[in-house]
Amino acid sequence: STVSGASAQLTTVNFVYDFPGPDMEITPIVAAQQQGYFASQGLKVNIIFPPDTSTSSQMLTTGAANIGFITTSDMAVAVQAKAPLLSVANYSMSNNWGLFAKPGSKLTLANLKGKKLFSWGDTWTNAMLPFVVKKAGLKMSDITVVTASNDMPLLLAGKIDWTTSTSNYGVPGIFGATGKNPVAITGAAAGVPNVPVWVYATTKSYASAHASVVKAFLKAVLEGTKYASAHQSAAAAAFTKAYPKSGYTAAYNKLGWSLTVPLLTNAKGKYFVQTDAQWSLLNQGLVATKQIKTAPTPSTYYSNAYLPAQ
Amino acid sequence: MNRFKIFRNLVVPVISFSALIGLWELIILWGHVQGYLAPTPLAAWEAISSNWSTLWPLTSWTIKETVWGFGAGAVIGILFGVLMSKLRFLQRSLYPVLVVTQAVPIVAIASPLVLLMGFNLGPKVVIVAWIVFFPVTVNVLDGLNHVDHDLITLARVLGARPWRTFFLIEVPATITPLFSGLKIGATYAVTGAVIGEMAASSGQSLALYQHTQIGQLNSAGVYGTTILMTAIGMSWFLLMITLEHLCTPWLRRSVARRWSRGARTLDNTYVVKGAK
Amino acid sequence: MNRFKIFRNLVVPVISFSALIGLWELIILWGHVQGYLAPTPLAAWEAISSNWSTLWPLTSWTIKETVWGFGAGAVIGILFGVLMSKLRFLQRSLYPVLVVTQAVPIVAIASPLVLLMGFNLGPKVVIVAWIVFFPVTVNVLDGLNHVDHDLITLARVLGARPWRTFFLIEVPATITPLFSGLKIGATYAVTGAVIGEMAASSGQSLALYQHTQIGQLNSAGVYGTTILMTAIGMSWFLLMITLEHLCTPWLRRSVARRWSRGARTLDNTYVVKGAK
Amino acid sequence: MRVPNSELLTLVDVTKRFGTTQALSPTSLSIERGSFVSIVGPSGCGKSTLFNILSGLLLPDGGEVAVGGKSVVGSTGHAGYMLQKDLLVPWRTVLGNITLGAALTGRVTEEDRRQATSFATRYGLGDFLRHYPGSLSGGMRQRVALMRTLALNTELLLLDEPFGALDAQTRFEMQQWLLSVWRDSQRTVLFITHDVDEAVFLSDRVLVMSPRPGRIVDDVEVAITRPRTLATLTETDFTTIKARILRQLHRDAESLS
Amino acid sequence: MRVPNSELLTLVDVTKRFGTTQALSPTSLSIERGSFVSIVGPSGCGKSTLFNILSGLLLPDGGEVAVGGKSVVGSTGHAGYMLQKDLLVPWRTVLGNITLGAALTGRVTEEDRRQATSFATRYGLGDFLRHYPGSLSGGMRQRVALMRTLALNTELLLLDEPFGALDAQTRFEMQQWLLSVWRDSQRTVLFITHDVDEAVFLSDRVLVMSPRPGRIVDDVEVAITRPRTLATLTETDFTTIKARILRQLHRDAESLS
Ligand SMILES: Nc1ncnc2c1ncn2[C@@H]1O[C@H](COP(=O)(O)OP(=O)(O)OP(=O)(O)O)[C@@H](O)[C@H]1O
Ligand SMILES: Nc1ncnc2c1ncn2[C@@H]1O[C@H](COP(=O)(O)OP(=O)(O)OP(=O)(O)O)[C@@H](O)[C@H]1O
Ligand SMILES: [Mg+2]
Ligand SMILES: [Mg+2]
Repeated sequence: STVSGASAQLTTVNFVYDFPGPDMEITPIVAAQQQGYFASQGLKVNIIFPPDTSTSSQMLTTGAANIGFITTSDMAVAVQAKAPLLSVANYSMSNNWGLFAKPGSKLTLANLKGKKLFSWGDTWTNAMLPFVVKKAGLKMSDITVVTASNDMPLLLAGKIDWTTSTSNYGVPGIFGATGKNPVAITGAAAGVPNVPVWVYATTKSYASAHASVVKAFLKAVLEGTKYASAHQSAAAAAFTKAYPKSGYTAAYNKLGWSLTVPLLTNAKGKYFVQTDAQWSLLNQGLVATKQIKTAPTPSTYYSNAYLPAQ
Repeated sequence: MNRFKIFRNLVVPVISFSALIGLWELIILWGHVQGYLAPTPLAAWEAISSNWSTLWPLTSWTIKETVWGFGAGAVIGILFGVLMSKLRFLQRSLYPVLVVTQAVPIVAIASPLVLLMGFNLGPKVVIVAWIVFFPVTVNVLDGLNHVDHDLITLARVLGARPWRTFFLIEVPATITPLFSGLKIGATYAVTGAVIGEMAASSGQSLALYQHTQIGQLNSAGVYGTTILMTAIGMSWFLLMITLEHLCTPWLRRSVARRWSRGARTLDNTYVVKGAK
Repeated sequence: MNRFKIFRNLVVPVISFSALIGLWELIILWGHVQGYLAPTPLAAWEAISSNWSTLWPLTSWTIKETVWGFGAGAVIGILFGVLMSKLRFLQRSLYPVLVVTQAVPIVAIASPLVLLMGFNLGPKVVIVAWIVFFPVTVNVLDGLNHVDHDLITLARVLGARPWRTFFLIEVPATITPLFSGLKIGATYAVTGAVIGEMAASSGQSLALYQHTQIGQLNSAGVYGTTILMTAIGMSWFLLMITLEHLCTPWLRRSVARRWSRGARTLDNTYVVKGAK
Repeated sequence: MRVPNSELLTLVDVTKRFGTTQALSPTSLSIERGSFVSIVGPSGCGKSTLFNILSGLLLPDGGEVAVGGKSVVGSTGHAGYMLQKDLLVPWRTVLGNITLGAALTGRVTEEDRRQATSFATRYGLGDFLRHYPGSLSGGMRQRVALMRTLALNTELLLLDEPFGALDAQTRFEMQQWLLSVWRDSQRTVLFITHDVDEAVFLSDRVLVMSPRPGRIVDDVEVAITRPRTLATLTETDFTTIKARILRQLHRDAESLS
Repeated sequence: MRVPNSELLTLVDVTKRFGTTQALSPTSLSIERGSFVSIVGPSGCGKSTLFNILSGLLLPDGGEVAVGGKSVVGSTGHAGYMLQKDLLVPWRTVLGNITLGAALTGRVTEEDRRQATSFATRYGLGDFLRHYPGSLSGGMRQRVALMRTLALNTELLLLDEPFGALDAQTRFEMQQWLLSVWRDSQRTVLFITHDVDEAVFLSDRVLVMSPRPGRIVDDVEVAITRPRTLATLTETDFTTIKARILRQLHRDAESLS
């Protein structure tokens, strides 16, 4: 079917993001849309935003959305709650999560004791914080965890010592506010397992009933991702243009996206590919923090069967 | 005298607000407060005016939410009030339930609502209505229950038809408490809309805009947005005051206007000459 | 008769709540609603009872927030009400400002408050007080402004000392509106505390617990927490009703109790025999 | 004194009880067309209850009520009933209040408004047609309330202590006015009052009721020529009648020092 | 009639205006110790204004007020003043209401309570000391209000239409009661009323005031022996005095039909 003549025949896919508003991690989807990759796969993709950072998985199960972008820990928790979710592709391939402090601060893991750490109160941060504390040789009771609706003002006002974030958000955020790079401890340095942070997920029933749609979607997203990686400035500008009221500056979007690109491929330069290891590492973290009771076999979480050839 | 009162009632609030804004400016200046912590009034104003093209669609969206939510809340509130005053068993069984609905932290049920109703107008309207209906119900119920019973007897004596007593006696007697309820509801309507927007905005909303401004350390934007939200609420409040004035001429005038109820039915032949 | 009334006033609400819970159970059962979307009432109850050791400290923390916030709100509300009724210019200049404070979406100022006051009791107390004080002020002011002027004249005729009129005449005359204000404030106090907790909490709080439960798709926990929050609000409400009953014996009794005001000063010599 | 032409109202053995309270003992009575009859009696003796039955607001427990020969038990509309409080509706103008009866039963016609205007003009309220009641004095309000009752165009008027709330001077003026209205409009008036002077001054006949359970214990003809003036109040004819009524009213209190 | 021993209250040229309203023309007056004096006059003629000045609530624009020879202009506490409404405080018991004056000025002493109890017992409210006013009848409330005024132990009592709200029967009983209180307590009473019968029945002397600007236009001695009974109301002596007062009151209305 041709793109022009048959818009009526496009299959509609509702894609739910993991955050209540748009930000630069959605750049590949925007790129796929603008470059017509979805349309040429016969898809019409609606991007929707959830009420809060924890509801995307519920929206998938209710059918409010068909395919979603969620953190791997949300994925695991949902499966534990008997929500029939299936992860169909990794978004990023490594763990860039960690601690961020004001530029120029003398904070390290060595003087972590007694410090105030910011958390969004989400499953991911809950799972990761104990690893950091353990690496510092402390117990959770040695630090104060603060949860609030926003971290940056608190950090800059000195109300908290560390905030938690991923490098592609934490660095441009603090750079934008201060003009300097933050003090950061991420990934292995922070003691956290190398678990990818985000995945594309759908429900098992949708995946089996609409296997071709899922495949077509991932194919278009792959093209979008590759395009946005190759044309970083243009892609970031396209995002800014698509969501002018997002509240983020063009500079933030550009820097954030450029920091995201290196995370998208594995050591072999491949996109999307999931492994058993990443899910069992995650299981360990979640069981240790009592966020899930039992650790399912990794294969219950994911399938690489829908991945496009690359 | 009357002129003086109007003047006083308008000017005094203006003066107190100016004083408040002046105080705010001084605190920022003297306290050497950093721009990312709190803006000056001028900065907050500029954050509104210079982003007006962005803010206006968001604002109008919020207004739309309050229009529907306030409307629904008012209608439901009046309905509940009327039904409960007419059916005693409903009053006894429903009233405690309604009190409990208000004790439920609305922020806590926003998410379930979104799951149920999606991201568009739905959940915001429900939340606004949830907040607005209660004071309206309580006031209408109280009002109807306290209509001078002798007036009802009078209507019976005059041989009133069913419903006539309600519309000609009970409704006008309840206008003042009704508007008290509506004014309270109006004050809180925007709070409801903002809670709804925080819970669910499909991409764009004042609340989300503010959220990102907080993230961006743009305190001027944050305060500016708050001012905008407050302004919407105050507009509703002022609208209710105006409507109340228009609906209750007998409380302020001694002679009916030509076009008002009662005078309207007055044939020209009978228009009196000497009426002051 | 009186027995019957008490019975009715207690039993009817119990029946309507049972009906509500029954309806809830049926909807979940017949609608085949998945447990991670919405729980049955029983599941919500179990989510409270089986986690009570976790929930109790959080609940008591929230209660503490409302104690301080409600207390501060009530005191400030009464103070504003009294001052504004005594000083007319304050009434005229402050009243519009107070109305505006209520039109400010409280959710929007929670973040600045946290920035200012930190993560502990401070901002929650301020938010609760912010919500509570307004209905108290409005009702106290209205009450004081409507104290039968003849009673004040009477006090003057009887040669009252300064302040005596206030405490012996004006205060008792304002008790009913005061409690109306307190009851409204009580209903909304927990909403304020939860908004405060959502905006920032260090360590643990009911709102944060609920947030985590949402993240874990534990709908029973989410609803259970909401029920707990509502229960705190309702307890405040019921406490106010009880206090009001105790403070206004003359509205329900025809003869004073031995220990109550007036009767207390009655020397045994004069205790009457025939009093019914 | 005018000559009555015929009977307008007939009561036969009308009774009423509220729970255990016998409000009205069996009462029989007939009222001539065009007469002015007052009823006096201690508080709670059943005067208002009687009016409520006459107007159809209350069903009697037993007995018969007929107006113009037709039974009217439990039906309304055959009598204009004015309660003690003036009960003007504050949101309707004077005109609107006078035509309230029409508004409550159907449409306010051109004819209704014409009649209301002519009433108001005749009785000194022509300049106040478009005024709200809030700006009227007590006497003016009572006049509007009475015009509203007149506007129902019923032959029988029941007035329950209409002047109880007025001060002595205004009350005297209103009494004069009521008499002139009665003369003009040829209605039959039943009038409840606590003031014996007022009852005797206004009436052709005064009915005295006993304390609860109420019944009529005396029926006093007032054979004093009209028009009556202030001087009437202290004439011997007048004081004789007043003394008789007072004695009936205060039977139990007779022995007071 | 009792023989007055001496002057208690003296007014010389007392005047009062509110803005452009002359409420009280220059008024001079003296009242004998132990006498019962009524004041009648049309509404708005300044009766309450006069009382307000006597009690010290209002400052006169000019003139002198003396009680027992001492000037009391603008000071309170020398007169017990009872307003038309009974104004019982609903949250205090009967005992608490009678002792309200003491509570407002200082501590309620044992003696205050003893006196209040003896008042209440003497005047038939002994069983109601611990009752709240809400459960009392209109007559009982008026009695409590009067006891509160008596409990101030002032020689001069100012009563402003105390029985205006009561029905005829209760009113008559209260009049009897007031006379007995007055006899027992040897106070001097100034009594405002709209009811000429009441004024004449109760008083040694009736002062008649003219319409605004109010002044005293007649001062009528009531030389009728006490105790007076119901029959007094229709005796010739009584009606003669009443006629004189009515004529003064209704001067303008004299020509009415
Ligand atoms: N709806 C009612 N229910 C119960 N009792 C009633 C009702 N209406 C009147 N009563 C009682 O019936 C008796 C007669 O009342 P009614 O109002 O007819 O007296 P009244 O002569 O008009 O007294 P008043 O002069 O005070 O107006 C009273 O004892 C009253 O309490
Ligand atoms: N505080 C006041 N301010 C202005 N005018 C007043 C005030 N008090 C009384 N007046 C006016 O003074 C006049 C006399 O009033 P006053 O109350 O003394 O009359 P009154 O004889 O007691 O009348 P009534 O019999 O109706 O009680 C009236 O015209 C009244 O309107
Ligand atoms: Mg009656
Ligand atoms: Mg007066």
